[in-house]
Amino acid sequence: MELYLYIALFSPLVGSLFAALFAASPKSLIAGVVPSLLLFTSFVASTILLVNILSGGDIVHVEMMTWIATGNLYIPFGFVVDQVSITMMMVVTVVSTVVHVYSIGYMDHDKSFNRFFAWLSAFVFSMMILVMSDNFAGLFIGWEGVGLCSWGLIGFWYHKESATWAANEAFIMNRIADLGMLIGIFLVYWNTGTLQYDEAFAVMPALNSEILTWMGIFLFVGAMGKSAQFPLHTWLADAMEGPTPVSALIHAATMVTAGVYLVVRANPLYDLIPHVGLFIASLGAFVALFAASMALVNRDMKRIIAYSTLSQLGYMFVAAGLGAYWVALFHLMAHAFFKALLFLGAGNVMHAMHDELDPFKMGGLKKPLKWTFIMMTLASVALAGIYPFAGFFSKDLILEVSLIEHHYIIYSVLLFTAGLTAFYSFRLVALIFHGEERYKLFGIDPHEAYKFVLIAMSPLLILAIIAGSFKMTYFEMVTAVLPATQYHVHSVVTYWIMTIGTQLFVLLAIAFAYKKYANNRITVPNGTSKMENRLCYKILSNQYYIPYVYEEYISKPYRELSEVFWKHVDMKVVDASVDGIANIIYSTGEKTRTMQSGNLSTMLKWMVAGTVALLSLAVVFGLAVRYSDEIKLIFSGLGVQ
Amino acid sequence: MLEPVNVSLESLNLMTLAPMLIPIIGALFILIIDIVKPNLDKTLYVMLSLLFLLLDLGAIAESAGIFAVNGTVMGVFDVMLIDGLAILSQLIIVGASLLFIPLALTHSRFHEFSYPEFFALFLFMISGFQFMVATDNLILIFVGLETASLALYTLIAMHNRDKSFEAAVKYFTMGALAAGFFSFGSMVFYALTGSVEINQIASVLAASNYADMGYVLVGTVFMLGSIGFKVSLVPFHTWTPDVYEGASAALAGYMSIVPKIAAFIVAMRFFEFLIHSGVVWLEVILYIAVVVTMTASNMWALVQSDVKRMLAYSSISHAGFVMAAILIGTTQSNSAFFLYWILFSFTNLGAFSMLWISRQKHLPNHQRTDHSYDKFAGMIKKSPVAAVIMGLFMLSLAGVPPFALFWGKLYMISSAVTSGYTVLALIMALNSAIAAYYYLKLIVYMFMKEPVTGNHEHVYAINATLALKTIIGFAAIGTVFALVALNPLLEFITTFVYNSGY
Amino acid sequence: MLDHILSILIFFPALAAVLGFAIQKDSIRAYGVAVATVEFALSLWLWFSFDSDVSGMQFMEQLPLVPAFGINYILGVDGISLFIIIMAAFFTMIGIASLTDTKDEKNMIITLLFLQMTMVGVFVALDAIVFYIFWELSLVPMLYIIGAWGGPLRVYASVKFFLYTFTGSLVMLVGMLFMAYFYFQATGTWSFAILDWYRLILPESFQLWLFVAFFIGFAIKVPMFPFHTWLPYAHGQAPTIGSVILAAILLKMGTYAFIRFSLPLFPDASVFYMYPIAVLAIIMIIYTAMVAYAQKDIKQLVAYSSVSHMGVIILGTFALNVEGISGSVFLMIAHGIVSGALFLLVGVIYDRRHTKMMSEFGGLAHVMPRYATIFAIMMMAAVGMPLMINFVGEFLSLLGFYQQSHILTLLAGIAIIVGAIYMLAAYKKMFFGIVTNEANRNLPDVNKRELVALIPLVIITIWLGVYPKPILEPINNSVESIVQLMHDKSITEEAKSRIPNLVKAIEITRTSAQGAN
Amino acid sequence: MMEIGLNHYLVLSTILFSIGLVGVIRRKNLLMLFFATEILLNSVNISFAAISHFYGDLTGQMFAFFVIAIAASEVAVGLGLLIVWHKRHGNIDLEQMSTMRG
Amino acid sequence: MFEAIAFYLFAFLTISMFYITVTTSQALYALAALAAGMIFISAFFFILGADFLGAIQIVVYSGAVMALYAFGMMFFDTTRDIKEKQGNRAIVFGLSTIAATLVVVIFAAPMVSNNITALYPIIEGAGNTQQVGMVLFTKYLVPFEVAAVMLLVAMIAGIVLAGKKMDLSLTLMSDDEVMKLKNEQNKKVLL
Repeated sequence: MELYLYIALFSPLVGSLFAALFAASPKSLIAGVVPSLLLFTSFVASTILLVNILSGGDIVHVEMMTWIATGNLYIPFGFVVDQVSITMMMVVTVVSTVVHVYSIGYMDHDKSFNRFFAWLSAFVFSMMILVMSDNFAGLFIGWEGVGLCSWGLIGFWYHKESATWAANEAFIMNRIADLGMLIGIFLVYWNTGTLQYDEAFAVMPALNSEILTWMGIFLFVGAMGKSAQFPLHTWLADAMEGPTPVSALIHAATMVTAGVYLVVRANPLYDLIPHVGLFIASLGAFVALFAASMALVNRDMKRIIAYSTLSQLGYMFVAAGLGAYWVALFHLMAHAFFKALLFLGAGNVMHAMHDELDPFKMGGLKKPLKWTFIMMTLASVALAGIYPFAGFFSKDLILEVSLIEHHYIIYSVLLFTAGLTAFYSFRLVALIFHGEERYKLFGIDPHEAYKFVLIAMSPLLILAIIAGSFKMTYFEMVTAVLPATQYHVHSVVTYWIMTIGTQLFVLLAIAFAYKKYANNRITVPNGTSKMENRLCYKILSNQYYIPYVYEEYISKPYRELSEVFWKHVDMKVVDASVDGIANIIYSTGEKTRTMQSGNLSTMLKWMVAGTVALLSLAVVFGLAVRYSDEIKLIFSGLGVQ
Repeated sequence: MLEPVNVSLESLNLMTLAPMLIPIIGALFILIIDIVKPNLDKTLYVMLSLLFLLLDLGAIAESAGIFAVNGTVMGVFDVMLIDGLAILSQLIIVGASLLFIPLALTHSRFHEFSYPEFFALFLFMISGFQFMVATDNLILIFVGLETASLALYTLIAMHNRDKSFEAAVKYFTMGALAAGFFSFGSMVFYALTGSVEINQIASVLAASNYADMGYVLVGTVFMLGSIGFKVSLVPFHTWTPDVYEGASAALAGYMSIVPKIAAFIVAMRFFEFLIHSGVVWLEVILYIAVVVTMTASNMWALVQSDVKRMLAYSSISHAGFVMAAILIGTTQSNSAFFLYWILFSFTNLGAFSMLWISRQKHLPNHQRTDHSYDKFAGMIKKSPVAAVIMGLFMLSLAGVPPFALFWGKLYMISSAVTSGYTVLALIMALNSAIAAYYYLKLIVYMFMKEPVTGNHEHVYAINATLALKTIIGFAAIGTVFALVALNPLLEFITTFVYNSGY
Repeated sequence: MLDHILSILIFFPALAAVLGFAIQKDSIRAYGVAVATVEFALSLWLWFSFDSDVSGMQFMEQLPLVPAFGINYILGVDGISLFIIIMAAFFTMIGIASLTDTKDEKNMIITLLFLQMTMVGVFVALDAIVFYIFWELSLVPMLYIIGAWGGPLRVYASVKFFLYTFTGSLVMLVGMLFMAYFYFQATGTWSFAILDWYRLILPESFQLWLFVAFFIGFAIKVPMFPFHTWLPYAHGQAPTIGSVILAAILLKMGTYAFIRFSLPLFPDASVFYMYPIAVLAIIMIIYTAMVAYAQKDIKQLVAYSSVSHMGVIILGTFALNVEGISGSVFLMIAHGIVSGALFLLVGVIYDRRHTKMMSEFGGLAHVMPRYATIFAIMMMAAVGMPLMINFVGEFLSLLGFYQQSHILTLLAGIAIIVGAIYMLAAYKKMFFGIVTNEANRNLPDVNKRELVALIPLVIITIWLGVYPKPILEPINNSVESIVQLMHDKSITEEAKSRIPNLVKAIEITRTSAQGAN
Repeated sequence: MMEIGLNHYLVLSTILFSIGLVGVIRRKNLLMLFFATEILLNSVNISFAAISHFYGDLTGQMFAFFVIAIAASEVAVGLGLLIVWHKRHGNIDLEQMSTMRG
Repeated sequence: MFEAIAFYLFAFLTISMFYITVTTSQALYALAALAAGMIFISAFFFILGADFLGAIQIVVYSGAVMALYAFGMMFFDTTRDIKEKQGNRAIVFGLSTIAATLVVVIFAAPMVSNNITALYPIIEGAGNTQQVGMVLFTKYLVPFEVAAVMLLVAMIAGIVLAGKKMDLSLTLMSDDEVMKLKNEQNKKVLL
């Protein structure tokens, strides 16, 4: 089995290096095909591992080699394939294989085709390390690795100022969170003496709860960055500057869920500190609503989906925070499928629309983009959580969890958010595919994507539809390592009321969205309509002014402070004081050199003056010695010791 | 009626006189040759002087042997005193003189070397310094000092241009004042103790337990004035830069070493017993003098635009530095003093010789003084070997290891540390840093600037002959490989200093 | 020959430099490369024959220099110094090999060879005076390199560099003399041998003063805030090769000396001054990173980033535990490689455009993709990407210091944020966007000669990031012995508790290692 | 007061020495300056002779003797220097003698 | 009594003479006053029983030194009024006053330890000259000889400086000129 593990882990790396070989040369198809094949290999290996696990095989745990060993610290490159990581592996390999194949089509005309695949496969490799590592340090390697690849992919079109800016923003925001993660890791090490998951978690119950709380908080700070939780969320929307497959893979399906994965992985820790869990859940609920609200009015197709992702991540954190780790993981998986699908669909639309992102400028695309229309609609249905699509099983479960755990506020927030989700999803679908063909105004002639692209997307479509049916199998599998809490509403009646109620609410929202946006009266807004001038619209469309606040009150002051530090502190204080000392010495020399006037008489006077000065000192001293007793007397009289 | 005096020749210990007599004989010899057959070439006199100096060195070695066996020797009615200090300082005096004399063999002709009298006076001067260091009798010190000084004034003036006359007159006048101070100081101590021998003065003062502190201090002030003048302590230093500038570079280098060591020996003999017997005032004053001399002259050296003047101020600073040895007054510090001065003489003579070989008779238009910094700009491009050698001397003077002077500084600062003069040690160290600034300035000019247009390639060696090059090579080797000779040197010095009771 | 390999390592380049004077100007580069390669091979041989399991000094040589004053020529190498020596040889080699056409090439190569002598000397010297000799002597070739081949402010920069460090080391020299004097008082003989000094237990008050004396010398060299201002000038003005060696090797002298002198000689003082120094280190990290962010000149930026990274090294050193010190030693090497590479990279673009202003560039990724890639790799290494060389050191340093103070480590950890900020901003300015400046339109990508220097560095950066063990293990052994020495020597309770006693701790390592297996 | 002791001579000598010093610092004509230095040396001689007398010790007289010799030699050299200077510049004013400064 | 009168008389005379020497603007007056002062000083020597010294004083100073100075004066043509720029009078005045006061004050104080044993005692009955000779040629033989050398040095110095072609400076001539000069005056001039 170890062989499969290594194959699953390293084939993306090989793919990446292979593509990197061609990075500087013009597009060659092979640079895209080979990594895709290798990823498929990885997927196959992962599947074999999954089958092994499902069939009751042992958890595969290998230690490849020592990484860092000094003092008491011992960090190996260790990998574990257990029920949790295999779930993640499957998600990652499936989605990434799809995205790779999709990208061959999507990036067809890009001159940096080869480079794209190098980055993309490198990302998959990092993600695999992240999920397969058996220790915190390995997790951190993957953590940073995905950050790096995310930077490279967001900024892939580096000639675009906005893209590079977004790349840097994403990296730096993640770095802020990574610091928290790093501190969390330090805490783990100094309190447990190891960074291995199993050993560390084994020691944790014996630790002081304050320490555990800090540990939990700092690790979660790490998770917040990667999963773009408030207040570190702004990068995710901006990250949509990257090519769409990237958004699908990284900013929807895999990387952003790493935070959830971390919390799930550290479940023994969070179980010990339920108050932190509650905080996580509350934050998750808040983010779910907060992000959904921003998605309501946005006019950028990808950003809408990104906010939706953010919102769904909030759901996952609610589940994870409330101790329903398997639920979180389940929703993670389901979400990965339909959200990736949604993004890839959006990619098709963009392609067809020559990178136009404003859905108001589209409309009526269902004819030219028939398949895309179908896929996106189904994905949106899944996202909205309509039975029997994947979203229903996972999302409703989270609602149930919050209800059962008696967190009614969270429940109501989530419920409301579910409605919003349905609304904005279908607002998007309606705007893009229904109504008048507004795109014609812009002289665009949209075409459906390549066939193989559509075929490549189909596994995701299937999974988005049927993933819910794996629920029980999945439950049985992961609860081998996760707390096996079954969430059943006690009363059947309540359950049905709840479920049907939710479904109705969601359907209503969808209907409302269609009614409002699927008609022919929609025009491209130009900032004059009444709605656009409403305060709440402005707040929402400006993302609660948070990016503005960050720019004005953090970035700008930082830049200015840096300038001040350099120009005023470093140059004018620190350096100037050093030079000042030198200048004082020099100018003293310059001033006193007049003593050497070259005049003999002056020289003689100096000599005599020197002697006279010495004589005066001698007299003072001589008198002091002679009258030392009297002087002492006077001093003691004055009270001087 | 007076008794007739019977003196046995053995009791006179005439051997103690031999080292001083040799240069006197040599000088007379030169004068006689000149009378018998005038117009002989300077090379003859150079070589004669060298021979006599070598003989002198032999005689000193002889007395060193005697000292090693018998310890301190007094001779000729106890006026002459051969102890470790005398031997070490005479070695330095004669050694430096040996290095100096061949510098007369320049390529260009300079006025002074065309006189045989120059060499005669030079040898007389050496004997004067030797007398100065080999006695503890203030009278002989005074007479020796004046003999040497008068000869030196003349040697400076014989360079025969306006600046050298000016220098000689300045030096002479201030020297006369210093002589007044010396005699006054001696008078005070004579009044106090009825003796003009330093040992005697020390023991009488100790016996009376320094009852007349006031008088002692006044005497010390005047002695300090005159010795301070000789070793150029601030504010008695004012002659130094002008005289060095006025004299020929070779002589200036010589002056930075030999007259000073003679004065230092006197200072060592005179001040150390005072400090050791608890004349706190002197300790304080010397402390101040050392610090001020080091620091102030460093500052002045910084702002110079002429290399020779810079080196003049730098040698003031070095003098201040070693004056600390006398302040500290331990065996280690006194050994450090000799070590420092030996290493310094190599380096400084080397540096001045480098100036000497580049001395032009007529200054080009862009040059305001003989050795302005500009002249050396871009030297590495024109004359790399010379630049590297000059650079080595500068680094050594700055105290960059492992060049010669570093070891002197190291041992000196160590002696300060060992005796608890921590702050002084720090000041000494920091002053080395200031000093590095101006040595570096020359290096910057030589290595980092573009050459001045109009400077010929050979301007840096315009005066060079084999003899001069040999001397410079010798100094350079000494500077670079000082480390090799350090241990025997240190042991030798320490033994001699220790056995002389210092 | 192995008995004297250290002497050979020191004096071979010097001798070669002297002989180099006789070589024709056209052929000097080949000569330089040959000599440096031999030296590098020798240093590799040293590594090969080095016994990683021995924690103490190896290849010791001893020769009396001035026995009367206790100065001996003592050399030795341990895990801490070994790799810096190899790195010095390595950088000299690739430095000479990749040297672009400069005026007075011959002088430059001879100077570099002399510089190499001093660099190796500093790291193998086990006698304080011998150490000091090389320490000071290293200033001279560097002075010349900056001053003769530098930018418009080169004279100011070089003199400032020289005087600043010279001043600091003179104070250190006074400290050394004190130390020797205390040794003399305690034993009756003079000795400047570091290993002798290790045996000396000083009262705390003396330790505090001596620590400060040594600290000034080392801190200026490192350079620590607020003594750092010479560095941007030196780097900004120095030619590429000068910056590379300055950043890669010369700065390491300071941090190396902290580990070689300050910690084992003054364990109690180290504990006493731990917090103030940590605060300085944190100021270094954050403040200089911000200053770096404000830079307009890419080289100045890299220079300030060096200061910032040196802060992490200092912090790791003053963690006073094995993790931290090992980390800081490792980071020395890592930073050497990475900042050396960054300076080489800056040199590449400077050679082409003769400007270092970031505003002059933009969109370079279009015209010089290979260059951009290598730059990106090195930049990511510099910001501490895992599996790259810097991360190991930074992680360990911070991890180590976390034991001493949580909140300070948290502050120091900001390094990873601010470091990313200025690096990414600079990268964006230079490489991203479209080519706006016509002069950049047709720049040639990195050529073979430059690749010769850069590719090995990239390989090392990744290789040691993935598999640091060959270096970390010897370092760890030597550091353990130093930490144990510190623990045994310390006299205050505070120090005893702050500095771990490894006898117990080593057992834990075994159990955890077994558990992991 | 009428009993003349050593101190009287010392004071006298000191007064004369001070006069010499005054001369040294205020004279600008080199020849006159040399006069002042002669006064310095001479004044000390009085003290030497007096001490010698009061202590009954000949050393003082010896010292004075040598001081006279020194003074005489100095005059010779000093005048030689002045003559050379005067030949060149036609004056012996020290104010004219400041080409080297700083 | 006689001693006291003589002391005060000569003290007054020397002080006034020397005062004139340092203050007068007439070089001739100064020279004359100096010579007179020197002679008056010799009176002290006679009073103190240092007959030899007194004689020497008159011979050397009033004779040799003064003659030299007189020659010098003639040479320099300084017989008329000498105008001396006085820079800062305050400094001169201040320095001299402080110096004088300090030293006088100190020396007015009696010496504490007066039990000095003479090393070379003055022997009653022997003539001063005889005694001086005795000490000079035993104990002070070396200084005496060195003094002789010193006088020789002074003489040579005087000759070289004042006499020997110092007005023709080889230092300032270019090498060609020097060679020419040498050829021209080959055997005659010292080169």
